[in-house]
Amino acid sequence: MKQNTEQVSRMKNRLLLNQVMKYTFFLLTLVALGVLAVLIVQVFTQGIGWLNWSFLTSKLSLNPERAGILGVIVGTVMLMIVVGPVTMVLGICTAIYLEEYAKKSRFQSFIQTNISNLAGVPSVIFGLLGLTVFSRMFGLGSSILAGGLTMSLLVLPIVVVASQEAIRSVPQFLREASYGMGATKWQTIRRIVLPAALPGILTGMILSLSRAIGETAPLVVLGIPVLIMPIPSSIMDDFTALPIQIYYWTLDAVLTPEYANLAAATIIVLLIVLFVMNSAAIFIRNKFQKRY
Amino acid sequence: MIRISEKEGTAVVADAKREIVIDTKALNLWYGQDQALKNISLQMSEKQVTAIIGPSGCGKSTYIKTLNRMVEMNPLVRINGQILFKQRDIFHRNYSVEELRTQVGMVFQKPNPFPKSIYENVAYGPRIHGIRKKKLLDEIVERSLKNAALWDEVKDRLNENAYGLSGGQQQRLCIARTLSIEPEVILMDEPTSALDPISTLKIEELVQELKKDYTIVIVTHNMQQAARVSDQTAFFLNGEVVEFNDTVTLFSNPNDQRTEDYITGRFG
Amino acid sequence: MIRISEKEGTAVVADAKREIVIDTKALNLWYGQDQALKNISLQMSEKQVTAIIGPSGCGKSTYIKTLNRMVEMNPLVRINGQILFKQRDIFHRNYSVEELRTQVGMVFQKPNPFPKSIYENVAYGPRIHGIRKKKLLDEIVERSLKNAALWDEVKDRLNENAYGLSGGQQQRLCIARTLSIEPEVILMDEPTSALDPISTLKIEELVQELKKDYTIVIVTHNMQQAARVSDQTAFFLNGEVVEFNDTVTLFSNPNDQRTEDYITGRFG
Amino acid sequence: GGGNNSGGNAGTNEGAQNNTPSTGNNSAANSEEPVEENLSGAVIIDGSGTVYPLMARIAEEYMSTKQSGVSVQVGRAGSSAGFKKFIPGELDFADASRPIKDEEIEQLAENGLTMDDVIEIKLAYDGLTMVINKENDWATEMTKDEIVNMYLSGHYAADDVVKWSDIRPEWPEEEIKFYGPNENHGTYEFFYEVILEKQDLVATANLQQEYSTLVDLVSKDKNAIAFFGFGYYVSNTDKLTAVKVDFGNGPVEPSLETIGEDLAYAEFTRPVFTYLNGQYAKEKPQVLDYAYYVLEAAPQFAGETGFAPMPDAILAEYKSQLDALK
Amino acid sequence: MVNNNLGVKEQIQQNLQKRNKRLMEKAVPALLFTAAFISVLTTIGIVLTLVFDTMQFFRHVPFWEFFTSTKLSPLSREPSFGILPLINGTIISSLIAMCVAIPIGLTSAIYLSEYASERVRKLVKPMMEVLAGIPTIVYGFFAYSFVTPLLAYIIPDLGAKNVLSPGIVMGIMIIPLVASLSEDAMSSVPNSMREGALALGATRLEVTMKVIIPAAISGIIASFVLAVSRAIGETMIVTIASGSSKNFTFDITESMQTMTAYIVEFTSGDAGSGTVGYYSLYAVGFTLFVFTLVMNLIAQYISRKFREAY
Ligand SMILES: Nc1ncnc2c1ncn2[C@@H]1O[C@H](COP(=O)(O)OP(=O)(O)OP(=O)(O)O)[C@@H](O)[C@H]1O
Ligand SMILES: Nc1ncnc2c1ncn2[C@@H]1O[C@H](COP(=O)(O)OP(=O)(O)OP(=O)(O)O)[C@@H](O)[C@H]1O
Ligand SMILES: [Mg+2]
Ligand SMILES: [Mg+2]
Ligand SMILES: O=P([O-])([O-])[O-]
Repeated sequence: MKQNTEQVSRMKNRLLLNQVMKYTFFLLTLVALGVLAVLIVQVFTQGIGWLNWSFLTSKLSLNPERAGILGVIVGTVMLMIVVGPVTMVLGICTAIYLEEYAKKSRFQSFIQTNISNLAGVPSVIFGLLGLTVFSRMFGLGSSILAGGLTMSLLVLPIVVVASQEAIRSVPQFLREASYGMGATKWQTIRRIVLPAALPGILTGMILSLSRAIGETAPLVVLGIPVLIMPIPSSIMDDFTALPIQIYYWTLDAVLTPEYANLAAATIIVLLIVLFVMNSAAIFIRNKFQKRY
Repeated sequence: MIRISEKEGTAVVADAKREIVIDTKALNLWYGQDQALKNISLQMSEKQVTAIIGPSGCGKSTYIKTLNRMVEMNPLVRINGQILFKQRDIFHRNYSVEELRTQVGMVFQKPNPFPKSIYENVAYGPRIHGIRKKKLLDEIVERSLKNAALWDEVKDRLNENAYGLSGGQQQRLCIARTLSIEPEVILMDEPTSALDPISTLKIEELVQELKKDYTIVIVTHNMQQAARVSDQTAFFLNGEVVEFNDTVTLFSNPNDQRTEDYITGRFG
Repeated sequence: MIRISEKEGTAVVADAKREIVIDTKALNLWYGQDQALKNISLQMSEKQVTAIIGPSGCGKSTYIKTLNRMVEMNPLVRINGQILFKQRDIFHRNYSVEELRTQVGMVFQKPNPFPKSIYENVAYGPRIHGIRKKKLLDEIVERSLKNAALWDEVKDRLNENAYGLSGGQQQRLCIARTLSIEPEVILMDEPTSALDPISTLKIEELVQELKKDYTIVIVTHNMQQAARVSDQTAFFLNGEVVEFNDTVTLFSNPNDQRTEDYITGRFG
Repeated sequence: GGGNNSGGNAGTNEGAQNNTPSTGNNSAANSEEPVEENLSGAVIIDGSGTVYPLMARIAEEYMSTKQSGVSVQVGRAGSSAGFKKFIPGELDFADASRPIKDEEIEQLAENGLTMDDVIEIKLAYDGLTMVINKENDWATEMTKDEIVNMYLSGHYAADDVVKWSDIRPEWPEEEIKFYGPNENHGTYEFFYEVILEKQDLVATANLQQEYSTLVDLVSKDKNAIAFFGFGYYVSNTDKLTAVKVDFGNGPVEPSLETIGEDLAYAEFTRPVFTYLNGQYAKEKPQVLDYAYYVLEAAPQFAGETGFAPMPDAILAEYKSQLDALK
Repeated sequence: MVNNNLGVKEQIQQNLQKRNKRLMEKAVPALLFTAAFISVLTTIGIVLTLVFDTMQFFRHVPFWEFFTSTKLSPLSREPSFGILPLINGTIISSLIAMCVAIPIGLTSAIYLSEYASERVRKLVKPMMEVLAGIPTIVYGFFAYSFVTPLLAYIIPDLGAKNVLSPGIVMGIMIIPLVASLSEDAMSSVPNSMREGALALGATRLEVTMKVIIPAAISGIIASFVLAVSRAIGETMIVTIASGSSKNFTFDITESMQTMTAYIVEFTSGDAGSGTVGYYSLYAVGFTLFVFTLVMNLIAQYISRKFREAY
């Protein structure tokens, strides 16, 4: 464009504005991360003093000095023992069916829509489903089994979608190679597709478990009692889990201020567990990415 | 084990006494509305190499994939006509595709080993067909790799991942994998087009060797390759067989003007 | 408005009296460790068409993208040497890339209109450069589209989405977009390679017309095209300029054996 | 928490029959039973939020020193909510800060349970406490009538927007924020039925489910006033001020010394209860065992959780009722 | 090279004749179908659960009253069930959340997609993922024990329970969702658009504002709609920090109750029996379900249209 002084000064302004906005965007991005930092610092300063061996290994108590979260941890672990296999089986089977058998059919798009809608249903609604169906209709009460089944349905879409993606990314030529050897469809899926998709599936699995570990609302709706002292020993037992304990302690912190510290200490435990799980997921994802 | 000792003359006149292994009769094939194969009739004889040549899009891959019914993985495909494999109609409902494919093995354009160890790649076929014994599997793996001229290069690293091999080695591994279930026929769809010249040469020598035991159908873009390795050659154009003859005759004295134009590089 | 009335003879002997608009001096460019341009020196004169030819990967695109510093979008790129645009060093820190690019426009291989209306596509440039007046914008849009020989085809549908145009029309739209801000130089990187022959012809005629007002640098794979449209031609090979001469001379009487091999189709 | 079904307990009877020798320590208890079994199963308790701190304290002590295999679950849904679950048999004990009502007894009968099967246990005395914000330095002493009138709908203003200055002109001219437990709670009903004599509460009153929320709200609002059990006040003396109530003989501060049937704070004093489902006590040894323990431990923990203990004579009476269940 | 006879061929032939292989091929799809159907059953379960008890509810409470009354006092002697206070609380808390999430999320997306170097992106994106992975109960604790006191310091009038604090924290929680979906939308605009604009002498900002954002707009809007849906369905943060006042008010410094918090309050209080209050739980749940479903469908529709653009 033909140069003139107006053009030149406009150019300066445009460049300046570009620079200014660039730093504005950057700063606003930092805000989000800043909050993350504040949150972590706040929780750690409040809770770290209460986090010690006896806190991890003793039972719950109303007395904050004596309270420990052994039963809470065991409850969470046992909840995951239910959620893990149930979600894994349902999720992978659904994904295989959608990707390998129902490809492009109407039924597939129906289930697909259904799953993506399910993923958007608020967790508290899953709580109502669990309360009505598992707790009352099946008479499972607020047992680990009832909680686990509710949670499984809640995180099912995550596993299905992740597994579908993993299965889809297995190159077609591997399937062809297997069929070319006279393998049947199921043999091909079981021996070629699933092993190749496994890292992706596992990543999805871990992510879904880490979602389940932190979910609170469905358990609150199921009616987990405030104080449970015995350590659960079977999946039919009543239980309490990390997030629900955080909730109750936060709620009662008004009456017993030390409970806020217990909540913070429990949050640290929860965050560490999640951090380890997510690191594992990232590790798996990077280690096994794109091998063909 | 030096297996490729002397190069034999490749141009063998089609041998009328050999048994016909694959007999294609008036085969038509459509992808949806588009006809990709038109009234194909071809015979392939036992322990002979048949080359299929023709310009891009003429239907070579489609035809070769029809021979082991892989083409049907595309739901749009409609077929009529007949293909007899050792006198049996391959489209007959009593003939399962799995059975057909164990007898008609296939090697693809791009080497496609499984993301498993070299050993497991070769053992895959026998395993899915119910062979469990470790000792027998070991023997099959060794023999197949030897027959694919790969054994010496990999015998010390059988448990390494197949993706660590070079492209040419991977392609020979895929051949070994095909050999492991002892098919009658081996289909090869441009098996060397993704390879460097030296690997190509190795594969060509291997084909020469394999034809002692197997009937081979090879698709190739490369006319020199067709001339070098095959006994008979079919020239495809727009889904039709323009000319089918023994290789020497087809290249030295083509019957059809289009064949001549193609082999002299005037199009394609 | 028929602008392309008569075809002029294209082979014009390089005119020493013309001003040199782009002066490349000893330019080197690396992508990380790989050197893509080696010691390039070239002069492009005012209102002349310079063609750049050479086999794939020789650095044509890299060079032309260096002229408007688009190549620096890749963070791996390192450059040394000098390019003077009308005596100013384009790499000088006081010379903003935005200013450079307003004066050195570019048309890409694949037409890349914005997903907006035809009108908005052409008005985009003037708008960002501060032209707000509707009337002035209307004028600019009409003039640019006329100069790009597109006006008659689109004048009744200026508010329709640009993606409704054919490939050739889209490419002329991109040219109109470039013309809208009245650059000095227009860079074209294989502007016709994604187009059909008729659209290609239209663009070639357009280039002939545009060189009355603009200095043009055009990269092409097609030697006939280079011969038809350009005044000077540079032959690139492996990142080097093998030969640079007026087009008639280069094609009729190449100095370098490699140039001759390339233009006679012996490689590339 | 709600939604616990007692069905889960039934199956645990057999486990309780195992006569493994006791490993529990017999602490302060002078139980009549010579050998203690190792019990298991659950004891489900819900109801009064007022009683909750006492009952939870007892439960914890029971689980940590007596029967570690038994899970005693204590909820705090409120007295009325507790009865709603008790009636269809979802609970072993229903805590309450008011006596059971006739209509609730009728509903019990419809579910096949007469009052003969239900044992009413008075656990302790609670003093209904009016609390205000720490910064509120004017309303620290009020007469009973002032309290009643301010909460009465329509007494000061038709729209129930009451100002402190409406009560005493020298008090600030700022709107009073009324708070209290919601209708799930026995405390609400005690306030409504006994103190307001069944006249309507101001419509502007903000009623909450959780006592902790009430504490929180009053502690942050200078103009707030709320009522709840003495226990929730004593654990928050740093955040709240208790109003001294003048029943005619000068202002009385609620405290363990003044709360009781014959003491100075008597007018705002009420017993708190737990109701035991006698049938479950017969079926489930852990329920009966826990009931004995409650009688033994209630006076022991009443003081520290803000209740005045019941006289021993009354508790002895309950014990004989329990013995009759065997 | 002789076929040393290992009997391989024979074994394979025998194996091919076995019937159980065929059976497997038939049984497996049936089993997989069953599993896939569970997800459908879940949806059916949710809908039936909600619909049944909602119908019970509307036997006692007129439809009209439920959706128009601003008075909600489910436990009074003369209870009234107007859902408007809950819808009001839900919308206001979600709006506050959007005021935080949209500007920050969108600018983060712009920064990451258009400005950031590969290295910065590699650093920031995982941190955003961490932010997205923190359980909501932790955010609830954060809102209650940090943000509310902090805000009370700035706004002395602020109630101990208020809708502002959980709204802001919800917004923070949703930032990663907006950022990552918007970034996806923007980075899927073909690079040739950027080049086209840059070649005209546009600055990065001009490219972003006038080309990239308009081209990616439907993807960006879809991310906003999904974010709203997330905010509407969020439970623990509002339950903890916004209290349970059922007043119909627009004052964000006051306590309000959302639909989700109402469900939690009611299940932890009076879920024991078949009262009207108990059924109101399901009527509110059903309303919530419909709200989020509609949002999700809108988002899906928008982003499907968006995908057709190129
Ligand atoms: N999946 C498909 N769907 C529709 N048409 C197809 C499909 N695959 C191939 N075709 C068409 O069938 C014809 C034959 O294709 P085919 O792949 O067999 O050619 P080819 O001879 O193998 O070519 P090339 O040398 O490029 O591999 C072509 O016209 C092609 O467009
Ligand atoms: N982004 C990049 N990163 C690394 N190397 C690159 C990049 N782009 C191009 N190169 C290398 O630089 C050299 C020149 O590439 P360039 O694209 O300029 O070639 P060209 O002459 O335009 O080829 P073509 O005719 O295929 O477009 C090539 O060797 C190429 O591999
Ligand atoms: Mg092919
Ligand atoms: Mg190029
Ligand atoms: O919780 P309450 O004691 O008031 O029923």
